[in-house]
Amino acid sequence: MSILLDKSNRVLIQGVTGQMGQFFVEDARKYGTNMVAGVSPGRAGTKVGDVPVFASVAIACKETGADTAMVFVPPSAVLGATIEAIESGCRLVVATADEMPVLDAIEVRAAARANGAVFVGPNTPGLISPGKAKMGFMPSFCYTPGNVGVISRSGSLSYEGSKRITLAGIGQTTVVGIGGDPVKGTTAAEALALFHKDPDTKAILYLGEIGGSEETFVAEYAASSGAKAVAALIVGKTAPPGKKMGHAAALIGSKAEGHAAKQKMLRDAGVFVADGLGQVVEAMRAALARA
Amino acid sequence: MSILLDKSNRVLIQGVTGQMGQFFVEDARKYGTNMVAGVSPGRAGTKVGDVPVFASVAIACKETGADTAMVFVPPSAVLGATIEAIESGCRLVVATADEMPVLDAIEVRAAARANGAVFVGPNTPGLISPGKAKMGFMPSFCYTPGNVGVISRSGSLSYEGSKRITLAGIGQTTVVGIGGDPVKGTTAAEALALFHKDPDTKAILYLGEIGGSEETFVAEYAASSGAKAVAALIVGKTAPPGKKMGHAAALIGSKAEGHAAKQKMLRDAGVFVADGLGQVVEAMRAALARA
Amino acid sequence: MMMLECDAKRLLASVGVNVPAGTVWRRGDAAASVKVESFPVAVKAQVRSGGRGKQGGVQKVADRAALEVAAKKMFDTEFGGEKPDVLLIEPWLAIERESYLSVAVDGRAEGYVVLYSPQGGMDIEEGVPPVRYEVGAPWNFRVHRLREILEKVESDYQWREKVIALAQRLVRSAAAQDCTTIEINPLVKLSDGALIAADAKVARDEWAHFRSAEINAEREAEKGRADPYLRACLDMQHMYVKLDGDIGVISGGAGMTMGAMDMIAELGGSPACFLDCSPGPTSTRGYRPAFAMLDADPAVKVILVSVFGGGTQMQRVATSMKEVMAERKSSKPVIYRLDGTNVDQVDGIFKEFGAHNHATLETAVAEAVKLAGGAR
Amino acid sequence: MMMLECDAKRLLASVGVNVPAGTVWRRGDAAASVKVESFPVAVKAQVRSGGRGKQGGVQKVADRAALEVAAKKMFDTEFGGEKPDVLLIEPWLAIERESYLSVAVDGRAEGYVVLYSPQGGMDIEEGVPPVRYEVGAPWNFRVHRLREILEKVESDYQWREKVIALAQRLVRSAAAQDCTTIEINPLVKLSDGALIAADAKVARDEWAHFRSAEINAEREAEKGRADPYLRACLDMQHMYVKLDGDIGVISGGAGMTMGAMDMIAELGGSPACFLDCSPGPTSTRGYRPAFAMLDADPAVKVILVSVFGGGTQMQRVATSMKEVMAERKSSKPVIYRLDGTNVDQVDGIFKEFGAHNHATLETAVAEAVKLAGGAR
Repeated sequence: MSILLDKSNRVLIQGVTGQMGQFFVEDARKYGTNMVAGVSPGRAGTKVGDVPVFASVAIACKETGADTAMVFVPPSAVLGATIEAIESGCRLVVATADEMPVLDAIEVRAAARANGAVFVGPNTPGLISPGKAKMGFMPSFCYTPGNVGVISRSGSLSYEGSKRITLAGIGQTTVVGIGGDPVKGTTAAEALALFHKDPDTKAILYLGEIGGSEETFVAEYAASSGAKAVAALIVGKTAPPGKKMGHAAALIGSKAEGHAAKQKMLRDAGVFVADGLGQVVEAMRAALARA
Repeated sequence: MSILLDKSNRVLIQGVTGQMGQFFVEDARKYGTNMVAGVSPGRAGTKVGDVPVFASVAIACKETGADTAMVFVPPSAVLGATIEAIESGCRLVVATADEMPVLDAIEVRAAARANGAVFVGPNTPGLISPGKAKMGFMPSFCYTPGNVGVISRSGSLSYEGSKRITLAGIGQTTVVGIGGDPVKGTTAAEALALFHKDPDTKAILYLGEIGGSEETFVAEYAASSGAKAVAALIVGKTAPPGKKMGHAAALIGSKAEGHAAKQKMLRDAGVFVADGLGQVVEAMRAALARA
Repeated sequence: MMMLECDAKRLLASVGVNVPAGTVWRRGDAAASVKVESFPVAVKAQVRSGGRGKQGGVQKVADRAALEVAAKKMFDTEFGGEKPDVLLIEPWLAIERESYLSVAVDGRAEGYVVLYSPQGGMDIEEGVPPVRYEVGAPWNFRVHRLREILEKVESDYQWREKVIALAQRLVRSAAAQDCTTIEINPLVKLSDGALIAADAKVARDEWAHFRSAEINAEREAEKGRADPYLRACLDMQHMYVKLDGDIGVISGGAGMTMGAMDMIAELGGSPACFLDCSPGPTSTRGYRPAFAMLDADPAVKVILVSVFGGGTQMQRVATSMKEVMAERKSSKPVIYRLDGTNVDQVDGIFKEFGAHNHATLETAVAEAVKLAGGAR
Repeated sequence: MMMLECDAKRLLASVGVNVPAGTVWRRGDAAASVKVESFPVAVKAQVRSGGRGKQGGVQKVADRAALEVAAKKMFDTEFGGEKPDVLLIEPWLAIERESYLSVAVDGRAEGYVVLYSPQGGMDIEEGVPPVRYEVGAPWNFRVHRLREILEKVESDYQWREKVIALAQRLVRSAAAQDCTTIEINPLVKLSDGALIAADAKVARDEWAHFRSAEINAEREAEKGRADPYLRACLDMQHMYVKLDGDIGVISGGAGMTMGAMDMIAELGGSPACFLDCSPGPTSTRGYRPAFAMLDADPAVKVILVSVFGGGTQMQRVATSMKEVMAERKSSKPVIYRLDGTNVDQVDGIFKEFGAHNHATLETAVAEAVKLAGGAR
C-alpha cells in the first residue's frame, strides 16, 4: 500500500496549459499517474496531449471523476486555485509552488481542514508512491517500491536520500515532500500518522532541517507507544544562526531550532539519526532492523 | 408570545461594572428582565446591585444558566465581547454600541451564524417585549403588550413610533431595533421571518430610512404569499443624496436608495406606507384591518 | 469617509495595483514646482463629491501653458459645492476599453460585495446593473466563485483573470485597511493589454480610527476643513449636514432627526440642517456648540429641539437647555419637544426659565414653521 | 525580511500602537539637523541582527554633546557584523515594568501564535518560556481565549486587558500587512500606567511582494545594500548566505545545499557559502552571476557545483556549465556533481569541455576538500 496517492487517484492539473503543466502531463503519465483532466479558465474544450481541458475544477470533476489536483499556477494565484480544488471536492491537492505567501498557506490549510481534504505544499517536490503514481517532478529512477515511508522538508534532499536507500535495496511505500515553509498543508505529524496507519510501511525515514519545530512532531511520534521505527537526517549542521537558509522555515531562531538540539531531541526519542548524508543508509538499516 | 426575548431569557451583562452596565441592571430589572449575571474580567466575585460578577461569559453561563448577553463595552472591544458571548453558548447577544467598525460587525455576524445564535446590533436601542422584558434603554411607557411586531433601523424613531401606536391602543409583541449600520446582526429579513412565525404577531410595523437596501427585504416579504400585513414609515424625504445622515447606512448612494423609490417599492409590494410620522397610526390601522 | 482620488490611488498603489504615475498640484504651489514629464495629461479636480467629470473637473491638456490655464480655472471652480485644494495631473491614457469594478460593504451580502460591469465610465448608473458577487466576510472570497459569475458577462478571459486577481486584492485590502468602498471606474485596459485604475474612489470606516493612524488623521483633517462653529460640534461627535431651509433642527438619533425634518417639510417649512447630537455628551457641554453654530448661521431663523431619549434622560437635557439659554446671546426663537425617559420632570425645570415643552412633534413643528415665516 | 526598529515602529504607530516619539539620524545627516526636544534620550543603533543591547547598541545620553559623541561612535561600530546607517533617538522612558508580547507565524499553530511573558527584556530566551496562544488563521483570534491563558500568568487585570487588546491589534495587522513576526520586547508599562512599545521587531513575508509596495521596496533596498556581484545573484532569485570557509557551494534546493555544506565539513573542509540557485533560472543566465560572485570572492578557493534536479533537467544544467566555463576568466577549480532528471546526458556534454561529473556527493566533496588544501 501507500499513503495519499496510488493508481486510484484521478488527477487533474490546474494551470495545465502552462509550461510546467504540459511537462507534468507527459512526465507523470509516463510514470503511470492516472491523468484525467486539465483546468485552464478560458481554454475549455482544448486538449493538452490527450487530456481534456475544462473551465473549472468543478466541471472537470463532474465530467471526469477527478478527485486529486496538481496545481501549477503563479504564486499569487495558488491560493485561489488550491481552494477551488479543495471546495470542489478533491481529496488531495498538491501545490509545489515556492514563493507562496505564508498567509495564503494558512488560508489553504484552514480550507483543507474544513473540507476534510489533504493539501500537500507549498514549496514541495510533491509526492510519489513508487511503481504506482507520482505527483511532482522527482527523478523516477531514485525510487523503487518497498516498505519505507519517506517524509522530507526539502525537494532535492528527498531525491538524494531516496536514491541512497533505493541503491541499498530499500524501497518506499510513499515519499512525501511536506515542504520548506513554516505553515504546511501536511505537517510531519500528519504524514507520520498516515504512515503509521499504512500496513505496508514498516519504517519511516525523515529528512529534516535546522529551523522551525517540525522535528518535535517526529520526536513525539517516535517516543509514542507502538510507533514504527524512524530514521532521520537533519541537515544544516554548518548553518549559522539567524540566517534564512533558502527555505522560509530553515532559520535557527533559538537554540532548540539548531542542529545539535534537534539531533539530541530525536535520539532521545529513539530515532535512528544519521550524522550526515553518508550515514542515511546505515540509519535506515538500523531502523528496519528494529521494525 | 414574542420574538427572541421574554421572561425565559436569563440575561448576563458584559461590562457590567461600567456606568451603562450599572444603569441597565437597575432599569431593565425594574421592567422585569431576568438579570442573572454580570461579566467583568478582573472583577469576579464582586456584585453590581445583587447581580454576581464573573470573570468570563463561560463561567457566568455555567454558574447561573445565563443564555442571553447584553454587551456594554467600548466600541473597540465589542467584537471580542460579542464573540465571547456567542461562542460561550448565548442564544441572543445584544450590542447597542454605535461606532463599531463595520468589519467587526461582519465578523460577529459570521460567528453568530456559525453558532446558531442571534446577534442584535450594533448601533441599536436593543429590543423589548412589552410586559415581559427589555434589553435596552427604551422608555418603558412607550410600549404596551399587543399583537404588532415592530422593526426599526433607528432608536429614537422606534420610541416615537411605538408611543404613537401605543397611545392609539395598538400594543406590540416585540419591538426590535435592527440598527443603523449597513451590516446588521439581525436584518429586517430575519426579524420579519421571526415575526412571521410568531402566532401572536398579527401585523408588522417597519420603521426605515433612506439609504441602503434593507427595505427591499421588507418589500420581498410583503409581496410573498401568506405574508402578514405590514405598515411602514421611511424617514429622510428631505435628506439630500450623497450625505451620511448620522447612521452609516443612511446615505442615498443611488436612486433606488432614495425616499421616493423606497416608498414606491414598498407600496407596490402591498405595504401600508405612512407618509410621515403623522400617518403612522393610520397606516398601522390599515394593516391591522387587513390582518 | 471619502478619500480624495489621489489618496485613494496612493492606497491602491501601496497594495500593488497599477495606477497612473500622477503628480499632485496643491493650491498655492508655484506652477514652476509642478513637474510634468510629458504631454498630453489629464488634469483632475480632487473633490469628494461625485459627478466631477460632467462639470469639467477632468480636462485633457496638450501643453504646459494649457495646463496652467486649466489649473487656475479649476482651483476657482466649485464641483458639487466643493472647491478643490488639490489637482491630480496624470499622463493621458491610451485606453483600449473601460470597465467597472468595485468592492463595497453591503448589508445583503453580510459583508463585502464585488460589483463588475464590462462597461465602465461616467454613466455606470444608467446602464445594465453590474453583476454581484456576495463575498460576505472577507476571508470567504473565492476566485472560482467570482469567475463563475464573470464568465456570464465578460468574454475576454485574459481580462477576466486580471479582474479576478484585482478583485481579490481589493477585498483583502478593504478588510486590511477598513475600507467600506473601493471603486475603480473606469478600470482601464490599455492598448498594450495592461490593467490600470484610471479613477478610484475609496471610502474608509471612520469608526476604525482607533486602529488606523490614517483614518484618525483624515478625521482630524475633516474637522480642520470645517469652520470653527462646526469644528466645535464635530469635536462633540455631533453629526451635521447642512440643508437649504431656515429651521435649525437639534435632535437625537438619526431616524428621529430625519423624522422631524420630514415633518417640517410636511407642515410647509424647510429644515436648515440635520444635526444629531446623540453620539456625543447630551449635556450643556454637548449642546452649547450646537446652539452656537445655528445661532451664527444667518439662514437659521428658528431652532427646533426635538429629542426622544431612552438612555438620554430628559431631566438632564432640560437642565442643559436651561444652562445654555442662560448664557446664550442670540434671540432666535427655540421650540422644544422633549420626550422619553423621565420626561415627567421636564416641565418643572422648564418653568424655571420660562420654556414650554410641546407634548407632540406636530405642535412643536407647527410652531417652528409659523415662527420661521409660515407655510410657503 | 527583518525591518529596522524605526520602520517597525512606524508600522506599529500606523495601526494605533503607542510608540516613543522618536527621531531618526541617518548616516551623513548633519548633527545640527537632528532635532531632539529634551534629554535624556536613548540612542539606538538600527541594525537587523539581534543582541545589539549587549554590544552597546543602545545608550542613554544626558545632553546634546553626549548624543553627538555616542552617535559618532555608533555609526562606526559593527553590531552583529552590521554597521548602522540609521540611529533612532527616543525619549528615555519612565519604565514601571517590562513584559514581552509577540505574534508570529508558527507551524504548530497552523498560522499565528501569540506569545506573552510577564517579564520582558534582553534575557527573554533564558527565562520561563512565554505562554502560547495558538490562533491559527488570523480571523480565529479570540479575546476570551487569550484572556484565559493570560489569567494564569498575569495578575494585573488592567494591564492584562491592555495586552489582550494589543495582541488583537497585532494579529490583525500581521495578517493585513503580511508580517511573519511582530515582537514587542520590552512591552513597557510607563509610570502613568500607559502601555508603550519600547522596542519592536517586525519581519515581513517577502513572497507577498506582489501585493505590497513596501515589501517590494524593501526587497529592492536589500539588493541595493548588496555589492554588485551579490546583487546580480539576487536579481536571479538566488539565495545566498556567506560563511567562513573556502569551498564555494553552488547548489539547488535548500536541503541539498545544506547537505553538501555539512558533508564538506564532515570531510574536513569548510563551506564558503550557502548558495541555492534553484529558485531562479537554472540556465547560463542564472548560473553566470553565481560563478562571477564566487570567482571574485578571495576567500573561495574551490567551487563545488552540486545539483540534484527533478524539474531541473541535468542536460540543461550541463550545457549551462559548458557555456559559463567558456566565458569564465577565473582559474579556480570547479568540481561537479550533477544528478537527477536526464543525468545520463551529462557525460556527453561534459566531455565537450573536459569536465568530469562525479557520481556521488562523497567523491565530489572529497575532491573539493583536497583542492582547497586538504582536510584540516
